[in-house]
Amino acid sequence: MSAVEYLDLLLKALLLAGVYAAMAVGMTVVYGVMKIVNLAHAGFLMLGAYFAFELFNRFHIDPVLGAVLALPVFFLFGMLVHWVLVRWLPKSDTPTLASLLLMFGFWLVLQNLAYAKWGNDDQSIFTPLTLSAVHIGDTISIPKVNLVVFAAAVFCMVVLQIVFHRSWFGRSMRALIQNPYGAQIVGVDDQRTSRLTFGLGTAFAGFAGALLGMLYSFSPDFGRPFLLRSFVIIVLGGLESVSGVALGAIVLAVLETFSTVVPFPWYWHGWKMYHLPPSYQPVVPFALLVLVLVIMPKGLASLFNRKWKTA
Amino acid sequence: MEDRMKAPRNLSGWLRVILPWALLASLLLLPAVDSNANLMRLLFLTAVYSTAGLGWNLLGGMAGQVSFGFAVFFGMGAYTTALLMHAGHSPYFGFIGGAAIAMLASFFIGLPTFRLRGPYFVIATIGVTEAVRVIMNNLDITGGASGYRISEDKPFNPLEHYYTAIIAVALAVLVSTIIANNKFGLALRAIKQDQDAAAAVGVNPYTSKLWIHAIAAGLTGIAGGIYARRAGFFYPGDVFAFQTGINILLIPVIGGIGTIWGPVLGGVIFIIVEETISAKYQDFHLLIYGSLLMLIVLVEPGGLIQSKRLWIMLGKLLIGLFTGTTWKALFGMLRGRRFAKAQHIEE
Amino acid sequence: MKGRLAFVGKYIGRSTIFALALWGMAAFGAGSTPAFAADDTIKIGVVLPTTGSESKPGQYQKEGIELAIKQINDGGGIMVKSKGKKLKIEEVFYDDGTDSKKSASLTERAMSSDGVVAVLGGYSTALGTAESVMADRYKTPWITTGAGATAIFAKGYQYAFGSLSPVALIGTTSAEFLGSLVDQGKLKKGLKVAMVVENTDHGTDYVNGFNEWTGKHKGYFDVVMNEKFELGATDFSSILQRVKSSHADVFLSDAHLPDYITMQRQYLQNGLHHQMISYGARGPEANARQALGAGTDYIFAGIWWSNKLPYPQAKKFAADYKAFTGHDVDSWYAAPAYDGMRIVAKAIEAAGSLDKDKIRDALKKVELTDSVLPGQKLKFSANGQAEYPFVITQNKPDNKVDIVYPKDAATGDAVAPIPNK
Amino acid sequence: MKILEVEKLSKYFGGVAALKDVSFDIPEKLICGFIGPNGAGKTTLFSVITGAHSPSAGKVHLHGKDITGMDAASLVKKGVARTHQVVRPFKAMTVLENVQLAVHYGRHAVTRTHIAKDHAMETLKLVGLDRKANMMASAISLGEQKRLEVARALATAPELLLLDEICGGLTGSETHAMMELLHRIREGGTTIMYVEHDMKAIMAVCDRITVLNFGQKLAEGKPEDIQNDQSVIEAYLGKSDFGGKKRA
Repeated sequence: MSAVEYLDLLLKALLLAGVYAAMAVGMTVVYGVMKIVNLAHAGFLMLGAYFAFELFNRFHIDPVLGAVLALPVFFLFGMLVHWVLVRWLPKSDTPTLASLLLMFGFWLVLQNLAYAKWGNDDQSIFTPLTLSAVHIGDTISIPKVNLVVFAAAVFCMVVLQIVFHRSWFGRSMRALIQNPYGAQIVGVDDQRTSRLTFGLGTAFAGFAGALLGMLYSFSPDFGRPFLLRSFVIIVLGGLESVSGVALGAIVLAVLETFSTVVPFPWYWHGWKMYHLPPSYQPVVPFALLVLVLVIMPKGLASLFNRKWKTA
Repeated sequence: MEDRMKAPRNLSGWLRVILPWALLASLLLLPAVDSNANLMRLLFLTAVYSTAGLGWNLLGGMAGQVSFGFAVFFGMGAYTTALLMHAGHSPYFGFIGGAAIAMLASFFIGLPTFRLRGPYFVIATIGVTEAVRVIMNNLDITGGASGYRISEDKPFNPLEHYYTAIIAVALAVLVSTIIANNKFGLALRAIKQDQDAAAAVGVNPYTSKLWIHAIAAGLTGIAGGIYARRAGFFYPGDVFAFQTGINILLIPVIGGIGTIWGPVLGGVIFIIVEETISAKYQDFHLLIYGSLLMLIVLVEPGGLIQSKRLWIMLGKLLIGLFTGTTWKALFGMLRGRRFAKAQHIEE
Repeated sequence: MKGRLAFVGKYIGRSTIFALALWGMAAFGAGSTPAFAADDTIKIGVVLPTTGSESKPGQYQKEGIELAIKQINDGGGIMVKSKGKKLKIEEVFYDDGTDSKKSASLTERAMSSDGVVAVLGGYSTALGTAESVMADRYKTPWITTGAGATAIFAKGYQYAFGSLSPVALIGTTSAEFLGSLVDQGKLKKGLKVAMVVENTDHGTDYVNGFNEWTGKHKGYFDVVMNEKFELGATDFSSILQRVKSSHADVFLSDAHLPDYITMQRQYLQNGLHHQMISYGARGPEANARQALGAGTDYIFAGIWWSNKLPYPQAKKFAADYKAFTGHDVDSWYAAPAYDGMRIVAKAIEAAGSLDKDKIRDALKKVELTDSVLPGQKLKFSANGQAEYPFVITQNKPDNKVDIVYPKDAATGDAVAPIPNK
Repeated sequence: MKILEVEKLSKYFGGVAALKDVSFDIPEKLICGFIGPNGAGKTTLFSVITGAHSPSAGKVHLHGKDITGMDAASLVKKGVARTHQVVRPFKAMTVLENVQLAVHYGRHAVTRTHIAKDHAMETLKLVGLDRKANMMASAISLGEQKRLEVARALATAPELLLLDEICGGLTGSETHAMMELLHRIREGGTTIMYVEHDMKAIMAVCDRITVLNFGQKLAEGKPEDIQNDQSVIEAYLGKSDFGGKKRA
């Protein structure tokens, strides 16, 4: 393949990374503050996609706008979920059996409700934008949707950063992430902060879900492949770091995209260059995960001497 | 907690220990009374799932390490058994081989993750299921996504499968009991509560987890092998499916995490639910399991086997059995044409 | 009462519950076996997914079978010599929820405990294969109406039959079709072909079928790329990039519906264009057209049946189906199921008894002469699988679909090469 | 005869030095006290020796063998056990089981359950918890939990026992009982390193006292010498009245 084609792929990978980041960031903040591995995250992604889908079909609201609308709606939804379920969980500094099973159970319920509401055929959001692309030369063609989605994702990440650093809520969240006990001593209401955090996490899941819904066709069990990717990304990012997530997203996206096109030498009746068969592509995220766990458990962040707590 | 057996002091104590075993043993005699194919099938499935569930329970219940990845061991057991039988070995050798491979696999997951604190293990278990399924889908020697078929020359004998499964459960229960009642079990419970404190009295959490994970994997592998041999055909999208891992996890959670007989009860309930409720309301089986999970976590963390309500109810039922009055009622209830009808379509 | 409860509490440990439950289960297991049916009906088991990911096709096939049963029963039923009278058919339906464990388990239950003389069903190769094991195990005829993979019938089963033409034929027919276009001069000889298929039996058979034809007819095609992909993958940009750089003239894929939609979407987004495109048996589905609009125009597909077939019996079937279910028969799924049931009925009549072996022998011989399927004849070949030609359809603008091959069934001309907008 | 030697031990958290070049050695069968104002590095010293933290620099030798940065579990096998400042009993186990576990996995690695149970009972007698043996560890009082903590450490049959503030939050009589216990332990031939805020207690029980301040060794010697040591008095007067700390 020619250099230009590689460039084309690289661009696509970076655009993909944008969505990946938006998708994983919600999970990071929830884990950071509450030490809960939110398996229901996948369910929220799926609901986000359907949310945009419904808005688009019923009221012809552009899915991008739909995604933005998803933020407040899912924020409230998340707080509700926290109030009804999550707050009863025992506190712990590592993920507990109870929290895992609870969130997982909730994911199952979400899936089933979606199934009851929308059936299991694959829906997708078809806008004029969907099929058009920006062409540079005759090899490079960037789908417009991906551009829009990327822009939206980056925008929201920036907003999140501002929330983190400028707002009282952001400060207390960071406090809780860095030192739960200390934070409570200086008077951070951790129940309240947890509730808000869970809301925030859910909001971002819904938002990302809506964006993903513009890129892929979706059904009630839409979330799982993305859940796994989110895991890989947050582990890459060191679990509690937003900037780490951005980094992790890029690494994953690039690796996924190039894994099947870059030939590598392999011994099979003599040394030859081989491609990774595309059918093995879904293994890449997991392989990456294991690699990171073995080499640098603290995530990419550990490459830098100062640990990237949410900052 | 029932996960340790106090030396029985009185009649009641002895009953608690002996009765379950006696009834389990009596299942071996059941076919003599009634060997109806459907019943054999259901009890076989119950036994297989309970075995896997008991395996999960050793890790999840005793050592407190949640794994969503037991499908991997189930599948490994299935494939290893199949391949060994294909190579002309006895199925029973196959089961052992399956257990061995499953144990080996468990180390690959455990070694990198158990050393770390935090969610790494559970994340890895979810990842590994997906990864292994995809790899098996593409592996030619095992027929890839097209699956693998076991063909035995001798005619199919449901009873043999049935007995194998029942014995497997007995084995699993035995293993659980032994572990729960020696120092290892004690150490696992300590790790579950406070890893550092456990280390401070000389328990090595890392190796302990590795070993219990391996034992659990082994039992699940055996279950997989037994299942595969009877099914005759299986493929990665089935034995390695995420859902399979979930089912294995549901069983002890429903029955009673960390208890010895809980997973067995869980297996029974699970199969009954599968066969009746979720067969009748397929569209809601995720909902059923999801809410069951949440309910148990929030209301009955001990699982049904430790739920006072349930067992007072059954106590009442027992009186009936003793006085013999409710046999009819009971069977009237269970011999429900309801269940049979569920499958028919009314014209 | 209180006292007695205490007594129970004192003597029976919690752990005993499990045992009770086990026995409860025993009772339930025994209970769930319906009392053996009075033999004034013929019991036919039907195992299909009406929930889960394959629920749609499963539903259509169920309807097809039930339509056939209704028509037979309205005609008084099947004449069974041994009973000396006409018997009605009673369907015993099982939903396997698209779970192969259940498919097998329920098929087993039907054959072992519920006294059926034959079992129909098994949509999608995976579920079908799981069920096929039971046929010989319980010496009960089993007719799959939805599993077309050759592998099932390569095992020398004596009781397994299939009313679906082998998947490999899709590949062959597609090749034939393209070949005919070459002969007409619409396409040039020596077409470079890129194939990207799902990594299942279905995909493999498709490729084999295609290669078989190209092997026999040299010079028509030159396969420049042959890759497999994992079903349910989300991002095809890299594999499509390689299709692009392979500079193929024809793009052939074989995929399930979601993958078809995702891949075709990214295909268009990446500005790819080929002289012909196909996604194997996929193409005309309504979901896809609604998801991609004009994006699916001119895609051709090899399918088992189409409501466009000009045969009178096919038209009648379409009409009856609409009357029976209230919706159009807009996909191929129902037809093979419908004929599958009819040929079983015919076999029972020929066997003149409800003996499973006799029915099996009859199935091997019997032939359905008024079949609604392409070729208008349904017959099981030696290995138990039916063989009849496929129809090639092509999507046309404004949600139109035409049969473009074979000629005798064609309703429109093939557009080739695909115009580049 | 020295049991433990510590050479130039240092521990930095970020830039801050919690321990700076601390060196000392522990003679066998003595009770050695470690005192010093808050943040003097006492607890850090313990956690570095018992492998909870790895030192930034320096070495720790047990019987002349290097044990620097060895993990807690293996240290127990070598005969070094510790208690935690904040008690951490296994709440879902009985008092007996708590101790029994320690016997199983302690230096002698007893396997047979009933033998372990007997050892555990003896230990419980020693600390005076034998009557509560079959109660859940969550059900006993703080004082008893502190003694359970000691019993658990003791049950691993250590040669060197590190006790961290075992008197914190105890009543006078409980403290007294604890001191009795320490003496009995030493008579059993176990060497004790003992960190405590409670001056009275430590002065009463220790054979030797080491004073830490700002992560450095300030003074070392018999209790009475320490009491009269100028630098020590200054170090304390800076913070609070000598000895009165925590008692008022």
